[in-house]
Amino acid sequence: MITLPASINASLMLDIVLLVMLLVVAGAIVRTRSLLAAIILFSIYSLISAVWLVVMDAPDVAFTEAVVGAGISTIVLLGAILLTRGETEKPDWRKLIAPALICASVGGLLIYAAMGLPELGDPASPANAHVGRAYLQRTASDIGVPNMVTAVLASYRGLDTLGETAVIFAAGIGVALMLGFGPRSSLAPPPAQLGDHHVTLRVAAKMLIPLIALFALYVQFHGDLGAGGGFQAGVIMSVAIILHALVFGLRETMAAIPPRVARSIASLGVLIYAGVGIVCMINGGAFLDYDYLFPPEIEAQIPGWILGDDAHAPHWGQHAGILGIEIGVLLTVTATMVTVFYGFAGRTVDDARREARR
Amino acid sequence: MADLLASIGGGFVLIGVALSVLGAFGILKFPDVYTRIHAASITDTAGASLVLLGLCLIAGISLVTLKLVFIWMFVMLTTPVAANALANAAFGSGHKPRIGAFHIMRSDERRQTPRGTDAP
Amino acid sequence: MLLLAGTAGLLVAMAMMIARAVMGPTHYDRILAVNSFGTKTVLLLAVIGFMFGRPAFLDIAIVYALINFTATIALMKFFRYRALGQPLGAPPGEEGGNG
Amino acid sequence: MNFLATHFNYIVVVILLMAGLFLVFSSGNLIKRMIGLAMFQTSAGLFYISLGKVSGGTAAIAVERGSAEAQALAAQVDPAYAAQRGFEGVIYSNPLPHALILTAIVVGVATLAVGLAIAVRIREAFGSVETSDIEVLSRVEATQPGPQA
Repeated sequence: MITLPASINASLMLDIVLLVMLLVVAGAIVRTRSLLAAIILFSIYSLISAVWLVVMDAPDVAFTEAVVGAGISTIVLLGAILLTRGETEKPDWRKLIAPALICASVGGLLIYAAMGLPELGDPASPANAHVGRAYLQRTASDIGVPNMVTAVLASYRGLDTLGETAVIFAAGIGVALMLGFGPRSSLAPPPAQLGDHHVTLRVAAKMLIPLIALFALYVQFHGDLGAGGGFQAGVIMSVAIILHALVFGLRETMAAIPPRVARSIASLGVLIYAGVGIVCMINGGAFLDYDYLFPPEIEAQIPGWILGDDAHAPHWGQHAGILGIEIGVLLTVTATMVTVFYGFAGRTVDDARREARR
Repeated sequence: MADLLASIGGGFVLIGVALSVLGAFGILKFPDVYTRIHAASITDTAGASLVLLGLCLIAGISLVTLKLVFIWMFVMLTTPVAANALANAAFGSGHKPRIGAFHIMRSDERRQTPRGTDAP
Repeated sequence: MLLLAGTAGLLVAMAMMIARAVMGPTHYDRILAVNSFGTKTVLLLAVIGFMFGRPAFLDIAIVYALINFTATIALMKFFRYRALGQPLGAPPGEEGGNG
Repeated sequence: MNFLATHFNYIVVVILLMAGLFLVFSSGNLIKRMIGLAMFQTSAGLFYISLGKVSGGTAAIAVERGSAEAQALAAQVDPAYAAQRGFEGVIYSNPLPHALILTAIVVGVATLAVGLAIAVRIREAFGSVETSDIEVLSRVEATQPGPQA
């Protein structure tokens, strides 16, 4: 039994090293005065936490964190400092005393409170013993989906996820309302300079964008078997679209996906999600109770070989329901992130001045 | 046989990791951005290739091998492109190298203020 | 055991990248450090997937290898053009050189 | 000392939370504050995931019973530990916090974008994203009616 101590110690070692790295990077973010440096360091921060999440057995979360941290949040922050011209603050040490005292005392209290928490990895802790254990034991018979995170997210707590999707949609609409709906000024190509070709980037992007989109679809439809699902696929897909806009220009992307279409798709996603729930209600179940998604006479028509083995209870309603709402989530997340990017990238400082003069 | 392959694979992983560490050391020690890009991009691609080859040997032939090959392809595609974009950004915005001549491209002499220095 | 040593080595390399990113005299050094950190993260994810006996985790490494450079391109556009929405030019006469 | 080993994650998470909170409180720059808020959010996620970890566990993606992978995973667990805790076969970590934080991250980036959009509009209205400048400017505006009013 050499594997046991090796694997457990390795996990603990990785845990501690990564957390120390997180501390170092967080300290650097607090210390730096340059906003750009803070943004770059923040992308490292979320990258380290993505690896840490894998070590902590949360590959689904790591997926999301890696894509959001590597792609979307960095780009959104960059767009914001472009529009605010990246001013740096003037630190005055006397103003730092009160926040430091507050944070130190709150932190001390929280650490004191943390002493009462069950130790890390305790299977009998309240968080793991009751409802978490029940999800683990009952997913196979209730839902019939190997990925229990997807089962909890999409089926057991489907109403909660509907709320989250609606929040994402509302945030996208909010950004669109505040920053405008599309390009305001001429986004003309930059004046040609000697050596200002980006052939390498254009070719590489042409090769990569379809691959990223394809991978997003894989993550989407693989979500109930392995790590993945609508949220992850949505952010990956939006990174593909944002990459297209970065390399080929916002105009070209907006010709392919006009802002109006992006907003409609975002609302369509929420509608699909809620629609699945309403179909369940029409067929006699509760809202989002996928067991009632198909009426029994239709369910009897579905041939058993589609899933490949007859041993499991079929759970057609659950499979179809999860697929349906995940598609809704995919559409909403993708379209919202694209709308947000359109808002930040389509606005320029000149537009704001012109608007203010009017 | 499988054990032998796994040991050889582990050896490859170690060599690749050693290359990565050497590259990281270069990034710490080299004098300016351009030389650091040089250190990073070469060791990253070579180290990644060796590590992924080693993992392929450990995995044997399966779906996992295919995924590893995909990772290798994507790393080989994106890392050099990112290095290119970074060098382009540094050179195009007038960041001067410590070593060698900067005024190779005349059009860059027009620029008075170098951008991208530490205070934006 | 070899994989464990490999993990430790990658962590050392990542720590060095963090040092460069924190010190980095210019922003280009920081971006370089993030980039190189990303490549090492891909490798680390692949290795720990094997070490924990769940090679299915490779999907995360794949997605990171795919989108690693998106932020780098955004930063390049930030430095060179001060705008995110402009197209990157192709040399005149190239296919797709209208942009 | 033992406490430090078993509760290390919680202590680090609290320090990270406080680092984010300190940025939000101390920084005058709105963008920097949003970065602090995002850090706070990520760290809160780390806390949830720490709570859901089960020692000897693996990711909550079921492997088929009796398959080679399941046997390999079950072999990694100390039999004495499994017997004492009443586990059999593969041990999985708690999927509930994963499902919560997964959605929270995406919601987090969407709300981050909203906050940044507000900061951008404030910059356009007041010409600055420093809170000290904004306070001065808004006081001036409150006392003097603007030209269009």
